Amino acid sequence: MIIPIDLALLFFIVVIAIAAITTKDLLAAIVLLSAYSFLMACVWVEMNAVDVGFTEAAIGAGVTTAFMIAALSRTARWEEK
Amino acid sequence: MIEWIAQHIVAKYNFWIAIVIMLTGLYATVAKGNLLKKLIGLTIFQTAIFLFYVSLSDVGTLSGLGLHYGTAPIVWEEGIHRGYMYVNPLPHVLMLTGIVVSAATTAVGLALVVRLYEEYGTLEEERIMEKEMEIDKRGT
Amino acid sequence: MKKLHLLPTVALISVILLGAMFVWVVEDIPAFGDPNSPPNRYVPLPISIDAEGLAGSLDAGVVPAELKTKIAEIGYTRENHFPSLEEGNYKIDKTEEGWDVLIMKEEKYYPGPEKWYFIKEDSGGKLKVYRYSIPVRWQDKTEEETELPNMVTSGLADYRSYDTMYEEAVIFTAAISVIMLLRRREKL
Amino acid sequence: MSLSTEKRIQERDVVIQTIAKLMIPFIQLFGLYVMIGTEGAGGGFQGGTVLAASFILLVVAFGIDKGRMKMPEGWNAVFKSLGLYLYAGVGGLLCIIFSLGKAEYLNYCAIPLAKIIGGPATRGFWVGNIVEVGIGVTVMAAFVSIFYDLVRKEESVEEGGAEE
Amino acid sequence: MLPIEQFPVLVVAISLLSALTILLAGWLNKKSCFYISLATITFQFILSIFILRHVLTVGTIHYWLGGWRPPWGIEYVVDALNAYVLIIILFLSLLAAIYSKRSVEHEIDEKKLVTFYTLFQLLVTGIAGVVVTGDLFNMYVLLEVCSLAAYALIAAAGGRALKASYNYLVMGAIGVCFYLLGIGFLYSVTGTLNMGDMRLLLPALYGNKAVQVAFVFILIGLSIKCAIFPLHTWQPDAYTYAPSVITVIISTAMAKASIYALIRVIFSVFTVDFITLFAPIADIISWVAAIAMIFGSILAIAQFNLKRMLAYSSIANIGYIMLGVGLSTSTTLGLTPALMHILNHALMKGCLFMAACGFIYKADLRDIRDLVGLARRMPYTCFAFLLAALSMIGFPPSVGFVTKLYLIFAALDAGKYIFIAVIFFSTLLMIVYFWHVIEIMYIRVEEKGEKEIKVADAPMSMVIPGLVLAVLCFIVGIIWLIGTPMPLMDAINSGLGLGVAVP
Repeated sequence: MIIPIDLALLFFIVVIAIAAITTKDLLAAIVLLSAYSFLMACVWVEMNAVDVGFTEAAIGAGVTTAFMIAALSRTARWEEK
Repeated sequence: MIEWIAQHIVAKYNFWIAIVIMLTGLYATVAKGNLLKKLIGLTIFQTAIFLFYVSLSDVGTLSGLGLHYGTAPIVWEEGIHRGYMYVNPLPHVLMLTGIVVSAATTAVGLALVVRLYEEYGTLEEERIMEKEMEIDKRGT
Repeated sequence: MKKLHLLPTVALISVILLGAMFVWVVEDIPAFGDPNSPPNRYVPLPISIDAEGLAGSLDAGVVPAELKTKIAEIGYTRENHFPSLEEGNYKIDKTEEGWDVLIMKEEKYYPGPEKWYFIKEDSGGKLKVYRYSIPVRWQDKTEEETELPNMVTSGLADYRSYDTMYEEAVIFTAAISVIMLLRRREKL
Repeated sequence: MSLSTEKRIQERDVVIQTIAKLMIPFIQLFGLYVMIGTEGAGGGFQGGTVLAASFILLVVAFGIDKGRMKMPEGWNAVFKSLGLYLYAGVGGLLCIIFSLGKAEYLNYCAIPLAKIIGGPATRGFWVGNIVEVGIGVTVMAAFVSIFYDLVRKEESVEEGGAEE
Repeated sequence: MLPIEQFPVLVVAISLLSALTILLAGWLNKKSCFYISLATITFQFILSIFILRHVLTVGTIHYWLGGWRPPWGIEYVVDALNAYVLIIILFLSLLAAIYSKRSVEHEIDEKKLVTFYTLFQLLVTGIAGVVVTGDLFNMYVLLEVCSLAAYALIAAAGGRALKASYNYLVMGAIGVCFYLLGIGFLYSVTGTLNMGDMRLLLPALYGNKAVQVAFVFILIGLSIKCAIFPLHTWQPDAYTYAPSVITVIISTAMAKASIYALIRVIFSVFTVDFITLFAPIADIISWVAAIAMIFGSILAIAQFNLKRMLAYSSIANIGYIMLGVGLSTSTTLGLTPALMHILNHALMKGCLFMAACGFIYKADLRDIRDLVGLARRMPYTCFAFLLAALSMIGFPPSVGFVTKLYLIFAALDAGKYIFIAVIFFSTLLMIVYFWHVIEIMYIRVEEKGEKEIKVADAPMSMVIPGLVLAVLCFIVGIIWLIGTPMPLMDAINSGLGLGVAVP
């Protein structure tokens, strides 16, 4: 693994995770979650966990996001408060 | 002190970052009032645990710098001759299972969220509790 | 209502407690990336005896009786369904760092020696005994036993295939749950 | 909201529909490659998810009705069960019954093929093809079914009002 | 005839295959779902009897799945504890399956029947799987199978059940995540996932902080699953609003499976030495259990909804089991009281919930105050309720009495007399709330005239399981008192390294 890349990715992951839970716009939160999952997949590929990275990119960043947006299309987009 | 930092903070930075993400996710899961937000927090929490597991499996971080290089656990004769080491495949296997389980939990949670929205017309926990109280009052 | 205002406080308290727990535990977590840590290669057994005179017998291919009893004391015996060090059951390979003890496998369809224990002389003149961790076995044998190059595939679908089966059951359950919760048609 | 109504679908961009038409066969081919190819990374989960993603793209581009035309839900139920049957039923019971109770559950060495082409090859063949395809089919069908159910809303209108 | 070693895996695998079959068969004919499910669970129950007999006569069953030996692959270990809990769980599931026929027709939309039975069978699969496995990660996966099925089944009732199910989902997911994290810590220091192997490796690492933290995490995670006192918040709602048969199976079989998991991890992986020498866990567990016993009973008194009252009573009873676990390290009785109460509570609470759901089925009576004079209208259901309630209070020679007796013995033996007072006080509270219900049902007279009262009991398929359980409450109580199953208890205790029981 290459440490500078690893650190940069992990830093972005933390930032995106915090952004995803603080934003009031749920659509934005879901897209940020997708980005979070994708960066996580990058970290794992870079840690030589190729299969896990692949699965996370497909399931975490892909399908789960699709599920969440589908569910959001039937509910409310904005968080109160 | 510097030695402690080098041993336990620098060499284990994955663990620290996993903790930070995990606690963020846990906080969101417990404290947020929005039902969908809770699920987002839950996903973050689960992913952080997977990060912890995958970090365990890796070979060739700071402690082995210059001595060992990890390679993906796919048989690769040439790489082994060049001094690469396979990383540990067991946590990968476990986490593949974990990722799919987490996606399944999220899916069931989303289905419940959709049903709750159809039932109560809101995703805020407070509103739902208010409406439940109203129903209770009307009932008695 | 009051309960809901409490929730962020409860969350903060639990987060702080958990954080403190994690900070406390960090000293004993093996360093990440250590190729010799218990999950990755060697599981240390609580055995250490004086190496004097024993190295010779290990070189000759015999595990000393003292070591055998120590290993049996831990519980690695035939009764516990772990291979024991009986005569003719094992053989010893000398490597640069120590001695590999190979034991005949008990799997019905693949008899043959596999790495089990690793004995090493440390700087204090003591013999330390290790057990090889799971991935070592997978890495060594996956080609021979399953002819699959990808260890994750062989681990997922063969060594731990039972997990995978129930994990499919989990996803099946999720799909059926969503059908039950959201689908309103007569047909499936 | 938007995914299910007919009107919106016609208003959608031609570019998206054309690109989706172009991409979907390749995505599916890639999914099958990931599922069955044993050389590199990948396996049943990833392949199944990629296949499911192709159907999700179909729904996103053309709407739920077209998606249901291409992948009916009845098939989904059969596929879901079939994948697990392949894994748990055939794989397991073949092992136990053909060895008359001597072999363990999921011990692929015991299936009759092993006597002809040898144990490791059987394991490799069984794990690499049949088990992975079983996993992939289940995962694909389950994800597609979950997505369809989460997207669809028109059902209650069709049947004349929601139940309850 | 298959060798008996194959049975533990068949118990789980056939259940899974049957769930798939139900889905496909239900497509053709909806009526067949129930019969396939019933046949499968009966078959599983028969297998579990053989397993128990084999374990007691021959010895522990070790089964290597896929033919891979323990640390490399997954192992099933069935000893006396597994077999005992397995038989309880499958017996209760069988009765719940019989009970489900009419109650599901009444409560669940006909369109959802097929998926309901599929999920029901998956729930049984998960529960049985948790009990037979010998691998920590496998237990996680199977816990997820049964939890996911349970979330959906609770939500099947619609309305308020949706919120209850959502809360359960969030709490349950957090609990399972903690469990996973605990396994991660254990794996990081021992490098194995097999329970037997870990038990051998852990003694050298008891001082290791990672092991201690792992213990705490696993304890918290599984406590959420079993609804032990401070982490019980999901439980009353879930039990109250779930469909009847699901309340029955979750409150008996699934709760017992979670408690089994907890006992297995505490005593089989970490062993008695760890919880006595390196952490005062046993005392903490006993005190938490004592608080749960009082707290659950007090809240149960405050309830007007019968199912909710029983749900809080469940919290108190889980407290009884945990008190048995907490005291087990310091008495010669060992785990006997806790193990007894696992069976006893399953019998009593199964019967009580069946009766309570019978009232809802027949007359839509949820409120305790509406039950006036019900004993004349629904005599059999009320009789079952009466027997189980008497048993819960501790009327000799019922099972509740036996539990309390043995807990008092254990507390005396351990020298912790305060818990005797707690048991008495909790019993007193139990008498208050159960007597309240019985008094309304049996003694208070309905205001309507005598003429209007007609005997209209719930259908046979719903009354008989309840009556069977109610009668068993007393028969099993006598069997406990005679001491017939003591060899089984001794086998379990010695298997877990606890004191040998005295009669």
